[in-house]
Amino acid sequence: MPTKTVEQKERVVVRFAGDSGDGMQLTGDRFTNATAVLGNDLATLPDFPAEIRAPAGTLAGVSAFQIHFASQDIVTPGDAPNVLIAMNPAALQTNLRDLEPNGTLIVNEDAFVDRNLEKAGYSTNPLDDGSLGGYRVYRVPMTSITVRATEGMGLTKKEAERSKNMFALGLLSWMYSRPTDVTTKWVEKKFNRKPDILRANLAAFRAGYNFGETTELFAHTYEVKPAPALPGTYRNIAGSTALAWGLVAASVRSGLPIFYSSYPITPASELLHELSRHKNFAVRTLQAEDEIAAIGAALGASFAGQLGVTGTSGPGLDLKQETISLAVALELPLIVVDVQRAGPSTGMPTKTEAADLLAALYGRHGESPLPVVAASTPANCFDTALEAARIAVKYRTPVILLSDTFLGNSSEPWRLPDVDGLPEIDPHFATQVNHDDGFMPYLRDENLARPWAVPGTPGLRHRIGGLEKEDVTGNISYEAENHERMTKLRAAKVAKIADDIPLLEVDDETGDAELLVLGWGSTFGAIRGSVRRTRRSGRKVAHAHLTHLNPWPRNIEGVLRRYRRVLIPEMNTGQLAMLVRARFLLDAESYTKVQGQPILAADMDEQITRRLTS
Amino acid sequence: MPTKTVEQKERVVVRFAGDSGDGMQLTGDRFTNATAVLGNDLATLPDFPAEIRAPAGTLAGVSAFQIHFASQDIVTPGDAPNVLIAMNPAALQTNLRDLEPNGTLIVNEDAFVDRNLEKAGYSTNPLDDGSLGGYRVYRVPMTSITVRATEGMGLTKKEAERSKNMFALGLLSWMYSRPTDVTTKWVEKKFNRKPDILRANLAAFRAGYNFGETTELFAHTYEVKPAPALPGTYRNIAGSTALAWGLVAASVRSGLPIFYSSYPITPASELLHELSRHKNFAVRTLQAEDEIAAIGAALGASFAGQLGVTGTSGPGLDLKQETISLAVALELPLIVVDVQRAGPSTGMPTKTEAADLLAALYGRHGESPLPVVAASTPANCFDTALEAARIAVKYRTPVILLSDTFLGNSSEPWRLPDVDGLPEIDPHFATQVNHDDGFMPYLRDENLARPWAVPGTPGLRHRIGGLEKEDVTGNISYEAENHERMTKLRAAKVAKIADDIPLLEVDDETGDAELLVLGWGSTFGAIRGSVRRTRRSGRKVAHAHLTHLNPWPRNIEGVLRRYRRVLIPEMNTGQLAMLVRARFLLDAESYTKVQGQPILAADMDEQITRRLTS
Amino acid sequence: MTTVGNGGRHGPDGGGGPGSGAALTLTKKDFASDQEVRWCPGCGDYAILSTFQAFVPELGIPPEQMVFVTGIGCSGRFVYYMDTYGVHGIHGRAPAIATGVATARPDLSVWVVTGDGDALSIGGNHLIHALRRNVNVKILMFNNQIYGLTKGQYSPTSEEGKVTKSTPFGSLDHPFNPVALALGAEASFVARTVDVDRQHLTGVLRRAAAHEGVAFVEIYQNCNVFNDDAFLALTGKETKGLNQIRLEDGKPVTFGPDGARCVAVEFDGTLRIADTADTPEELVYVHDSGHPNPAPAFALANLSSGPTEPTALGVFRDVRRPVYGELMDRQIALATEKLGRGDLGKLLHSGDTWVVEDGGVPVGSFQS
Amino acid sequence: MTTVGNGGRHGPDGGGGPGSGAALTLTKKDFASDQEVRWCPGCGDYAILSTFQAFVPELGIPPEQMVFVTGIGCSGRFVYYMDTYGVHGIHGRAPAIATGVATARPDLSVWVVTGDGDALSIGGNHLIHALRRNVNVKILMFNNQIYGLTKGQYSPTSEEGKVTKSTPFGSLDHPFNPVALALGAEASFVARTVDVDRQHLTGVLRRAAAHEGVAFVEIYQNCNVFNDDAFLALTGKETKGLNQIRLEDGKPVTFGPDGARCVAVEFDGTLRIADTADTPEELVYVHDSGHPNPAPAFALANLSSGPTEPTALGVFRDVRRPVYGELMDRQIALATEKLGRGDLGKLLHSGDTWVVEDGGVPVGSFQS
Ligand SMILES: Cc1ncc(C[n+]2csc(CCOP(=O)(O)OP(=O)(O)O)c2C)c(N)n1
Ligand SMILES: Cc1ncc(C[n+]2csc(CCOP(=O)(O)OP(=O)(O)O)c2C)c(N)n1
Ligand code: SF4
Ligand code: SF4
Ligand SMILES: [Mg+2]
Ligand SMILES: [Mg+2]
Repeated sequence: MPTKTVEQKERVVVRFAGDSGDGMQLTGDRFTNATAVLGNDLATLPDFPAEIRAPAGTLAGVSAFQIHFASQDIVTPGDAPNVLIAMNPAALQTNLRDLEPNGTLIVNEDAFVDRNLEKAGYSTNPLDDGSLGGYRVYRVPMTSITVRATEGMGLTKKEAERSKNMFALGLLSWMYSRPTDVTTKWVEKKFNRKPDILRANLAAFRAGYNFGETTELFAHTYEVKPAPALPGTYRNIAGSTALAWGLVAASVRSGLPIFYSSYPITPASELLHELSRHKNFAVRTLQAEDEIAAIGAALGASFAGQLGVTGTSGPGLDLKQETISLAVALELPLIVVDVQRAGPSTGMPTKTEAADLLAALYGRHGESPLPVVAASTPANCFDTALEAARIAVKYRTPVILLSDTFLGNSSEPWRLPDVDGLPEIDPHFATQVNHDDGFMPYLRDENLARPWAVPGTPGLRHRIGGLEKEDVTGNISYEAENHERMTKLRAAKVAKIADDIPLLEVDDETGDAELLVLGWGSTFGAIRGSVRRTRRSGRKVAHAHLTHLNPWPRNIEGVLRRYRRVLIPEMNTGQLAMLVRARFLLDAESYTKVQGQPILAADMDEQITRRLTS
Repeated sequence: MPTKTVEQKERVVVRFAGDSGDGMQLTGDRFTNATAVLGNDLATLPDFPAEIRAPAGTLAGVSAFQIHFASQDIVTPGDAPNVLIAMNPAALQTNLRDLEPNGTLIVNEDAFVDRNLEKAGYSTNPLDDGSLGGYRVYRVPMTSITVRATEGMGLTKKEAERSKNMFALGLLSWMYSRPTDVTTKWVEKKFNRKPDILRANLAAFRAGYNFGETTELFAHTYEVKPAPALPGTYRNIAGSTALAWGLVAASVRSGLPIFYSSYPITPASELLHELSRHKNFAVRTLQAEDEIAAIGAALGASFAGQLGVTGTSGPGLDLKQETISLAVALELPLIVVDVQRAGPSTGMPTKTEAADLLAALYGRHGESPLPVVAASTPANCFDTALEAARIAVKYRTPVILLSDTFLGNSSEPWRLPDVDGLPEIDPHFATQVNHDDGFMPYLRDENLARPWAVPGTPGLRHRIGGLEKEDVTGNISYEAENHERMTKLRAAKVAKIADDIPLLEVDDETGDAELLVLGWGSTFGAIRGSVRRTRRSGRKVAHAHLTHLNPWPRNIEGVLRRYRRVLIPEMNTGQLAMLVRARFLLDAESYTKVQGQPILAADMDEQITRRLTS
Repeated sequence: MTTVGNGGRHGPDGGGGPGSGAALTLTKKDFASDQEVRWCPGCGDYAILSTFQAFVPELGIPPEQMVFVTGIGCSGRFVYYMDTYGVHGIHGRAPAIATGVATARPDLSVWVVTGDGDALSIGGNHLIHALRRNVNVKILMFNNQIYGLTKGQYSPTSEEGKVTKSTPFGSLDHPFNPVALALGAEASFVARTVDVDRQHLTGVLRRAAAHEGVAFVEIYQNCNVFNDDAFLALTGKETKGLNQIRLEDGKPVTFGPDGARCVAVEFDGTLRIADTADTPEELVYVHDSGHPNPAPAFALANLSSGPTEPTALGVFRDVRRPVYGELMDRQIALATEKLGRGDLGKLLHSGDTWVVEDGGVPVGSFQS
Repeated sequence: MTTVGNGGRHGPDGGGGPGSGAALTLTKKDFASDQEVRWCPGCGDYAILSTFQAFVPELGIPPEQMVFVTGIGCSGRFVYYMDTYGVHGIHGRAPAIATGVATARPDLSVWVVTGDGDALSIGGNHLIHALRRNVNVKILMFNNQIYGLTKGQYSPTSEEGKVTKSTPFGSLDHPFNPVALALGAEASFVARTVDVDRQHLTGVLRRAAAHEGVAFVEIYQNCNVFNDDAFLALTGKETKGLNQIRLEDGKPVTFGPDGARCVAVEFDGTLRIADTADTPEELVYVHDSGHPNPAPAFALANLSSGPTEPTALGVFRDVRRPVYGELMDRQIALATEKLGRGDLGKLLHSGDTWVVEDGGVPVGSFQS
């Protein structure tokens, strides 16, 4: 056995790509866990095919999973992978363009047969025609080794072949010195009812590991040191799970049952799926007949004293706007989650975008203001959901929470918070008559919030509706000054929330940055990563990120004016930039990318560098 | 008979107010026609009660009609009336506050009996308790004189009393020297099948006229000289009628049948009512099951080669947004009329507002740009509808046309255009394959518009939908760069319309104004009136008015920068102002009024004066 | 211009409410709000409101346990006149909002009041889904066969050829038969009654209130302003005896003077109006609202083509099906029993986790 | 990442089309677009598409006279595979869009393809209104009792207790019976068939195409990925003979081996499955899809509680009612006849006008 050298790496981006049937998501997941346990910081991003079940071997059927892990704090799933594992020609065809120059390409040689090559649109075999010259290519007959390794285990050939993803996992585990016990234990637990499959999977995994160790193909393994991390218990979490759990946490911390009413739509369906599993938290989930019914029922539940939540994506947001407007008039707590995707219309349902900001703020007839918050990282989805609930309940208002496809699908390690340390939310139900003349449903408190008196409370019976209401009494009123007063009160209530949110923080280590990058939403990782990187190469750049899109933190103007230039990168055509320009008459520049793809740290490098060298 | 003096007046504002059953709208209408024929310029505004049929004599049942007429070009229905005719105590109660100080108040004395006073919330009779000291009060027993005048005509007392509005009309006709023949002829025509009623109406009308002439109550009559006017045939027209006729005209000028599909909603229902009367223009009207179906059917009709139009008000606009977004993706002609009313939610359905601008521009998920136009005066609704159709057809795009309650209900004289001089609209249907590889539904012309190939055309079969489309071919595409390209193309197409619309005109007589008032929509009259008036008293003020809200005229920036200050008055909380500020980083000031009431010339006087004296 | 009143609060005298003691003695007054009733004089809505307020105390439900949800339309004003909890929603969405109220809080008595346009035009989808789900909501649909509030356009129940503001040349749409539609949508309770027949209306309301699950009640309601006398055949002194077909459980369905006419079973799968004298006794249809099969109720709904002809009134169908909100509560109870009451800490720590100790070094083992 | 293909244009060979000559000889190829068909391997949608394309030439309608409108869902892709005009609309709105197409252009042959979620969940309202209006659109609803495209949530036709991604503890909703719902919504043509029975499907399509006005066709469609074998009782070799109740006009409805079972008329107003031997001949229901009363069709729809039991297949109802688009055209023709073809100049000058002459002085007289 030749001895292999161990090379140290600071960061690595690996992408597993194969047919939908090849189990790439699972492979990625397992690699992630082994990486996490090693103490690397990491971020991941799956890339599902748009088709439900495309024919095997086709381009449409390619499924991929990317992981970025490092010995330092990282913030994105990575841009160009350093390593690409391609389980078949189609996977190579659709993913190769992203691989870094001279990157490592590991292919399942067995899959490069004529039929598959043809399906992938290759007229010649790329393994042979010299077209892969720019990469370090490793041809590994994964299928056949797997089949051999599992011989005599009583599996059909097809069943045996199915374990080839475990082979790939084993190989990569060896290559990056990942612990094997984590995976072994998981396989044992997962397949404990199917001993044949269990054995085959373990055998394939070991075969992959040993292949790396023994074959002369690979000269060295890599080590990525653990990243320094705060002490605590960690888990890896995807944005959609974190968001759902944040809602559950809001329920626990407020004592209000969650009433999640939604109509399935990619990529928001995940929230419905996740929440429907937590009935033992008294979470009520209702799959409504459409988006309008979904929000209607959520609003009804809020009136009845629960925490109404509805989730959707762009097309559904459009449909909900009329009822959101009713919620604005009723001044009841309500959370509307919009997991943004590429539009207009049906657009590209599986692709990311963040172009619903203006619709969230202004997409309703009349003057219909409400708070808007946006999550910035997968784990931050948890906090932002809690924050949305806090605002909704305290201020008796619908809140729109923006996420997006990229955030929902990608994941990162999350240091689990202490449950008792999470913010408490006091529903502060009205129980007493609040005025000499009886109960006044629109008599406001110091936050301009009105009382929330729920059915069943004696003495507080009242009727509310979408017609303009008289200040204090809530009676219907067509009176001119009252309408103006109410319009202003509704706006003032939302504006006042600015007193109750954290100031905008700036990441500006030296304090002498010339360019401020102002972000919101899922661009956080790309911006933060790039700002740190470019700063290291001498650029004077700072980063601030908005969680609260309405109202803004009180200090935003001061922050913005501190910098010579302000750059606002967005996955839309410049929506936040427009708002900033309008409010402060400040010549904020816009960097936009509307490709259904996240903004990458590399994109930001370019934007920052261009601005700070020119 | 005492001889009465004749006093000259430049302008008069008269308001007729009474119970819904008193026929005030008809009275106002007739007075308007007599005024028009006299050659005065005029503008009118009805004020309907919010209730369908409130109990007689109640405040909720008051119906009013205001007319402003003058010997000069006028532009609004007037602010404070000079003359108020109050047919009962409730009418007095609800309208008196608007009457100018020392204004003329003519009351139907007979109606001021205890029961009516009580219903109107008077504890004492205002005619007797001195509370009307600040006005010139004329007490006329209209009911009893009318009854006497129609005695012996075979009418019941109730029937006879019903003619008292004709008495009021007669009295006012005398007072303002209106011609009587117009009214007489109309009565004769209208009631030619009901001779009793005919005679009674004529008798009441004459009694009113003669009462003015003979009684000593009134010392003089007034004369308002004809206003200089361009030669031509005129009619009085309300905004809603003009808008409907503009659509009919678009049909005639394009050869495209109108397919108007709508769901009733105040104040847009008028369009459905009016258009449904013109079946002989091949106008198809469909009362759909809801707003979503309404726009869906309109879009279907557009696909089928007709001119799909849908009309609604705010709540309905919210509901239509998802389908508008589809229309943006399909790039088909479609007109969406939004007759704005006071929001949010159900708001005040019978009250005016103009707060849907941002929703029209940005109220859809994703990047979903479309042209927006807004009508500025009742007659201008005709032109704007034609313009909306021209843009929709030429650029294959949905267009949102904004009107509002105030515009829809008010009316003004309209010099009838020469039909042949109206713009021609060429639907320019595709009839030929446009590419070597077959028909390409997204191959654009020089305007970036795509071909409109309607079903039935051989050789051009194609499928389009809301998923992102490949440039040129229209095939479904999830390709990143294509999405960005298409996003930009859709925006560029709309932006390019700026080359094809008139430049922004400025009313700045001397060219040395310091303040520019930039308006849009129904504020036109109030701004124009006030600018002229305040200019006469020395203010250096100019006025420009936007018809095209997206894209803006090419010269707008130049116009705005020419003035030291820019004031943008809006019936919302500053929506256009925000857009102007964002685009030009120009410190445009906002004057906002959100009271469900139009901005008055008096409001503008104050705003202008304050800015040009301080 | 003026504060129209209505809505919001209830005055200090209504403030106390009757409490929720066991022995309630409620009266009409306990359910009437202080708001001035504002329908057109002569509107059928008055009769319904008055009958409802007179009836409701007998249910023994404290007013604060009741929630009314209405849509937009003249009927929508109903909510302001009941001194209960109430939401005046948006057009067509009352069944959706009420679904939320009733599913969140099965302890409440939830009522929807809606119009023919509100329920069947814009709100059609929510209605049929509330019906199939068997949400515990009582839906009273005031059918005046016209759009009242928007001043007189035709509605989905208007007869063909109707001349209205939006159809000056006559409407083209074939109307819905609301009872048939509800039955097609799997409703567990369907009834029809008329505004002016206080006793019949009360009887139907009583049955609806007693029904567990969703109840759909069509109430023919006269709009004297825009569609006067649409139901004269069923309410007119002379005509009602000829046209009202009263459904009573367990009884052969006969009607008309001396029961001269009847509903007969045909061998072609229909029910048909016939002369009683000509119909063999065993073929006279005997009503059974509790029949598990909705077919007889549907056949009754299709005896004639509208309320200008003999029309069945009463409870068409009243069967027991699991109630949506209760099912959901049960599912929560079961899940809680099985999985234990949700523990947030446990949830966060579920699945794969790892621990980093003080030095910032991971302990390197998963806890699952 | 990639251009998924589909959609847009049709290639140059499809370009010419067969023209609209009188003697068309169309073939399957004339209706197949050049787009790669992209359902999951094994999906029932393939069978329907293939049967449809094989059937459609016989209608003799030139492909450019046909318009397909679909919603969102796996079924929605159908539009891309037919080389006709087509709109892939948004979720649930196909009936509304198609209503516009068909009403604007009665000369076109308009087809809607939709799914159980698309048609009955979000699109429920448009569906029932298109049905009552009798718009000239053929609606094919692919019912797989699941949401396919969004990867496996339950649908409004899923059976109670269904475990799906959105209902891990089982669904609570009582499903619709689509045929019953359509009948309740006044549909003039209602049928049911299955994806894999090419002959039956063709027969039903033929009847639907021939029907003037709206046709609602429920097609049981197997989703082998998320809801495999939902219709096995009706399609399985051994079971289908036991469970398919074929409706044929003028024939007594019997089924099962040797027609041992039948549909019997009950005196309680229902139809019921019975043993033929025990049923008097005159009480065996004889099918008549043209019966003016929808009651028998509704009773047939309620013979059993779902496709796992004996289920009626075929045309339930097929009656003639005025067609919406034609009515509208007729109204336009009549108005034009009565009022004359619209003249814009005349319209503008209608009512009260006045003339101002050159001096700017009004002539002072009205022209009406
Ligand atoms: C989204 C929306 N569309 C339209 C309207 C206008 N609108 C209010 S009530 C109504 C119809 C009322 O008819 P119906 O439900 O029969 O009630 P009625 O007034 O006859 O009691 C309409 C169209 C609205 N308020 N909101
Ligand atoms: C407004 C909107 N809401 C939700 C969706 C997501 N969506 C697309 S298809 C679908 C359901 C598909 O089910 P079905 O109609 O049964 O079609 P199938 O895929 O089973 O053929 C849903 C919920 C959407 N595209 N648009
Ligand atoms: S319009 Fe008709 S339904 Fe409405 S309140 Fe008046 S009478 Fe009643
Ligand atoms: S998910 Fe189901 S319905 Fe959709 S294509 Fe696949 S098998 Fe067919
Ligand atoms: Mg009605
Ligand atoms: Mg389905």
